[in-house]
Amino acid sequence: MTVEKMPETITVREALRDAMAEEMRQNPNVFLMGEEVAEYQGAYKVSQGLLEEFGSKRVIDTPITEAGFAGVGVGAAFGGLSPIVEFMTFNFSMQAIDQIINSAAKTLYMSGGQMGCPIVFRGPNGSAARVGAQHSQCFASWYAHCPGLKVVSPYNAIDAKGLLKAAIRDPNPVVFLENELLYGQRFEAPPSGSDFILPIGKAHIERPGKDVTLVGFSIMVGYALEAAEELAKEGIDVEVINLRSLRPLDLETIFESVRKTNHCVTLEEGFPYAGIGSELSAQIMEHMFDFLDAPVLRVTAKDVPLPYAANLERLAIPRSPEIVQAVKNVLYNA
Amino acid sequence: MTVEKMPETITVREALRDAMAEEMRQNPNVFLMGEEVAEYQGAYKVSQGLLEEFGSKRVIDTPITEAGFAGVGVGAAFGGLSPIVEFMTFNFSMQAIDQIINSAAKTLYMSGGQMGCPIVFRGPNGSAARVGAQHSQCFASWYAHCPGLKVVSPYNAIDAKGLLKAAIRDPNPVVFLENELLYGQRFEAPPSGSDFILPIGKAHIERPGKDVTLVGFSIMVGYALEAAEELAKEGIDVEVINLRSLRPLDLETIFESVRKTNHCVTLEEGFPYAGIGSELSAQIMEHMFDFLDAPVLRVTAKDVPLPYAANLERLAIPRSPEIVQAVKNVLYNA
Amino acid sequence: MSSKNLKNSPLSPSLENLYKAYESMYLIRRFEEKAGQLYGMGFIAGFCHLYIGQEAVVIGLQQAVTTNDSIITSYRDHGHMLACDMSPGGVMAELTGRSGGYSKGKGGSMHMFSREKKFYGGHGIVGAQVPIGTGLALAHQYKNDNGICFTYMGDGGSNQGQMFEAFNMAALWKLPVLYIIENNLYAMGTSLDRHAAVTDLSTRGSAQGIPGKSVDGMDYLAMREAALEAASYVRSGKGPFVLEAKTYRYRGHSMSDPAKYRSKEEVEDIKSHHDPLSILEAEILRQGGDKDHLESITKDVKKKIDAAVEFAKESPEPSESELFTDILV
Amino acid sequence: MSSKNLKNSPLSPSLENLYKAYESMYLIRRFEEKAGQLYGMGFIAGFCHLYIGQEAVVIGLQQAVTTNDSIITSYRDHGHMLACDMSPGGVMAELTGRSGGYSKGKGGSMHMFSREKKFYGGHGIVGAQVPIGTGLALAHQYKNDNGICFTYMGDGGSNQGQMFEAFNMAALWKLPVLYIIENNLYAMGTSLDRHAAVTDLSTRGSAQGIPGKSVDGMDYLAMREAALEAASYVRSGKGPFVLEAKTYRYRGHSMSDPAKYRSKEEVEDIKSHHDPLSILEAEILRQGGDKDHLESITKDVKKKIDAAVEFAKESPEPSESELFTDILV
Ligand SMILES: Cc1ncc(C[n+]2csc(CCOP(=O)(O)OP(=O)(O)O)c2C)c(N)n1
Ligand SMILES: Cc1ncc(C[n+]2csc(CCOP(=O)(O)OP(=O)(O)O)c2C)c(N)n1
Ligand SMILES: [Mg+2]
Ligand SMILES: [Mg+2]
Repeated sequence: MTVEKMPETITVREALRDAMAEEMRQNPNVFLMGEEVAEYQGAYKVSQGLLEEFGSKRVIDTPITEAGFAGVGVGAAFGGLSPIVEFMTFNFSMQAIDQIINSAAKTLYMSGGQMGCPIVFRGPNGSAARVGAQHSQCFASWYAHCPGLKVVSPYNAIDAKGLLKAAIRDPNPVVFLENELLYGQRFEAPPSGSDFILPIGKAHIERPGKDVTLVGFSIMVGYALEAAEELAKEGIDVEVINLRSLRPLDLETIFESVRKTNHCVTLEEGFPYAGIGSELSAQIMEHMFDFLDAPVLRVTAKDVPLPYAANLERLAIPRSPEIVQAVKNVLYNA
Repeated sequence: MTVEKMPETITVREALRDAMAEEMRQNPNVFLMGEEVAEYQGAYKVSQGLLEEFGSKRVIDTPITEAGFAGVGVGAAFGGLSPIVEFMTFNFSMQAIDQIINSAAKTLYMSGGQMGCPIVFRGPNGSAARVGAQHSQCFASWYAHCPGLKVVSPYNAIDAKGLLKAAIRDPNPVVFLENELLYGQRFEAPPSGSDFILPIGKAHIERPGKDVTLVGFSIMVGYALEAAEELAKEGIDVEVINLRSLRPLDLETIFESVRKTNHCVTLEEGFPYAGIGSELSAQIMEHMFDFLDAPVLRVTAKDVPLPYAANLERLAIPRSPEIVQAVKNVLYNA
Repeated sequence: MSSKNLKNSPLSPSLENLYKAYESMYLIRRFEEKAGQLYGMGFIAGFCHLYIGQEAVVIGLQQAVTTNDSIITSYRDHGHMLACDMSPGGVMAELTGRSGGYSKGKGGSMHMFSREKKFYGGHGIVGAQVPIGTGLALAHQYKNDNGICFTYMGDGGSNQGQMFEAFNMAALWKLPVLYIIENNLYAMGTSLDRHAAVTDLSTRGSAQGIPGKSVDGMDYLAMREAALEAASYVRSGKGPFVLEAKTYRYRGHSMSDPAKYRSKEEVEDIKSHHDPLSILEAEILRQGGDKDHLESITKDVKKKIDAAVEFAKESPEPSESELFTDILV
Repeated sequence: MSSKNLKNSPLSPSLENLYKAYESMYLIRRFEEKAGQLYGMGFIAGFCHLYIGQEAVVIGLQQAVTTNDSIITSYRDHGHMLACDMSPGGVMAELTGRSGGYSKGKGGSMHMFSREKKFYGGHGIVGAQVPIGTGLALAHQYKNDNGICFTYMGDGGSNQGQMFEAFNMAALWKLPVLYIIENNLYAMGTSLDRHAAVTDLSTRGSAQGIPGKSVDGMDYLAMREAALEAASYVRSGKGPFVLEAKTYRYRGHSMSDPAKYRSKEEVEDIKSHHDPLSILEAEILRQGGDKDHLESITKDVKKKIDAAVEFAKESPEPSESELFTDILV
């Protein structure tokens, strides 16, 4: 009997916390603000321990005033600090979206390059479990639509830590879209040491394969990997690309994959119309037309506000069986 | 010498005003609210004469509080009225977007069908002239992304009147995206009489053609027609589709056109990433793959916040020469 | 804020009224306890915000509601729905996500409505219901139907900018809206003094010239009196009014909150000395009410709630076709 | 609000100071007149909001600004930039959309910035600069640099919800921010009493416990005194303060507004009896100042502005490659 060394694991929640803690240790101008981030340790406990370590000057509980505190964050960033602004969920960022787009994203351009805005807006995005239509929207495509932002969405603990650290160091406004259901999931731990970061703008091939390309981000990467396992049993070799960044989009990695597989399915939890999948499909079509053996297919949430009822919610949000089916459709056009 | 009867013309501004006036005459529950809509007659004079005819109960000047008055509109709609809420421009709707999406669009679903919200949010969208990045965004794809809304964008006076009347009568929340540069343009007058409406969800073929399909909305339809004229000189026969509605999207009309032309270019003034063009391209690709002789091309604004400088602004926003070039590219793959 | 001086005033309610109020408050209490249990058993999921401890607020206010009035509140809404006479079974079935629920199971705890009872939700976004309620008031004024809108919010919600924007329009246009701030001292885990620079929430409308008053929200009689006064002010055409009801929630913010930010003592003190049901019971007995009658009320209520639970468990899930209905009218 | 009793107070400024203030105010006046002309000639396009009539406000406040302070305002920003000592040529070249402008021509009238002068814009969205200014104040406090942030807004902007949200945080956290409401009586075409339920804007922070004061914004001396007092309050660590400057804009809201919503008489009355330059000139003469010296000041200013105009016309358009720069750092 050989003793196997199990890889160390941590949760996404811990990875995010560690990323913030490390960056706060390195840069005194980094601070965290948002609802319940301090004394409560985060509504979803992502900021566990930060108040204790960094004190109330750097871990700040805000009133429930998203427009206000997002704008305060933008001002602090203009003033030379590096704020991390947590939205309890990104649904509430709609109240603040004018500050994110008009103030944070556009000001560098409007100032001819003078007014950089080094800020991270982070929090859970998309659907959680049974929280209904107002608390479940995916804002990936809205934010990715807008120049002046970087938009990042991690899947596992390595992503979470490496990308959040990169986002905090980035001199630009970064929208960082997490997923509540992933917070508690364990993954292989990121390399230790505070030097580990992942580059924003690079996708990651989670699983190489030759028959079909699955491109997704956040929790859909997990479902894609599940689907790939399932499809492997039937002899279908799936390549799974974890986008990691939505803006800028790593088209080269996607194109290279499609050049090889000639089939592609995009994955997201957001609404279909003008989603990330629409952009991917349009790009792949425009640039890989001759490499495609079948049209790109999009797996998305259904085009409905998210219902509360358990059975309807299951139907509304795509999971691995739907991905398996889409892969079969794209391969056999069935 | 024969006396030709010139068709009567009106401006888009007048068409919009007439639409509101007629609907307000017919339905006492229709009212207009927004900044400067009453005494000033509209920041862009769209509500000219309405205060005089309908009085201050039905034509209401609001403070500059978009979140507040959009929410007031939603409440009034829940309470049985049919508000028309004017945003001075749709850029300012970002302050109110939570009310538009979370309250107006989702509540019918969340109430199991009880709480219809018959409201129209209207105003100029996209770029005007030299007003810079914060005042020039196109929100077509953001709104079209979201189920529970209808999204409409007229081009000429017939559209403006027929669609706005339809929007006001519609029992659903309608986002009605106008264009400031079109307000003063003259077009053939709509049929007189208050019965004229255009169905939401139907596109219109502005110019039939057999070589290539141009699909756009709002001001881009005009540039498309210009480009079509230009291309006709070179023997290229262009079909121009005026989308009119962005949600629901009239895919059938588009598909039918592509089946015939086998080439398609999409047009919009918005940012490229996850734009309306992305959705069109993805849809056409998915459903018309075998009919396409070349990938769909997208003509969009450049992926930059809109610059103020005259020369840069010209480069940022697509006009007919860029469309002409795109058509040539799609036809010859050059 | 004692209601002592009211006890013998012409405004003072009949014993009958007190019994009825007790029944309504107990109905909410019992309903919420059961909802908590069903949540624990997995019948209810997602967010679920219980109203236990705050019953006197909505039942006190309900005394001032007349036929055409409308009611709107946040996600902590079960109490308000029951106060509006919505059926406990329909509410509970919504919590369990069943087709018999007020939203056919598609809304859940935070999103329920009844046009019939003029209850306009149930809104999940903090603050959003305030402009909406103001718009309902605009509709009352526009239709001249004598209705006023009761617009509820929490202490945390009363920092929201859209509230001040709505206040300004309500004051400018003299809209018939009564704003009720249910100040339960916490916004999730953040105590009042940590989220609001001014903690006397009756002054929330001062920059818009809206008068306000604070009242003991644990005392039904005080609530009722303040409600009648405030509503009659609003109904008289003078414009909006802000009523701060000082209250307390016994449970965590939602079912997933262990509420460690408050001491056991703080909670126990309220429960023993300020419980709205106990206060009302004592008042009833003081006025010569009958303990047995109260007991029979609680028995009846329990039965009603049991029936509601039964209904909520038995009601079928919505049919799958419901996924694609109600997106547009 | 008369500054009479100040005239001989220790706070009272030197004649030198008055000359300097006159120069600064005249610089703004002349700059704006020229900007108006260039607009008419087609050199400037889009939105262009002139500051004529309000000069005493920003120049009075500037007397209280010290090295580390930051300034932020709305789109009616030319006056503030000149007050911050930004170069008239750089500002004018931005108006003409040229590469020599503060934003290389990419921002335009509403979007100009100077990190060097700690001028943080120039913001086109009504109200947006208020939380941003509050965040600048947070940065001052965080860095403990003794700076305070001067955050300007209009009367119309002072209804914005995000302002109240920012007020609450500023008051809770005692941020060093001085809020200045430039009440010029109109928000575009809507007069103060039609857009604000309470027209005494010094009370805007009352629901957040922020003290306030109103001051005659046409009177440099009064403005200066109020500014010094308010800034020293804020600088002392007591938290935010609201200063309402009652003022007037002579021109339309922007170049495209004929301003028909006000009577000629109203405008003429202000121009003849409350013009900030005339008031200051009279004061200078009263204090024994020299008319010739004032004339030489105006001559110098005219030259400066002519040079600025020259620069703004001559400066080349941005190079086409600029289209794709400055999107990200
Ligand atoms: C705009 C917005 N931000 C944040 C949340 C998350 N959230 C829900 S309830 C709540 C606390 C509200 O407290 P309060 O207004 O005092 O009402 P209470 O829960 O005490 O009844 C928060 C932060 C939300 N739903 N909406
Ligand atoms: C959120 C938003 N809504 C509307 C506008 C259009 N707008 C620009 S300035 C203005 C009036 C502002 O008036 P006030 O705050 O009094 O400032 P003033 O122009 O008098 O300096 C309006 C409505 C805007 N820029 N932003
Ligand atoms: Mg509370
Ligand atoms: Mg003004």
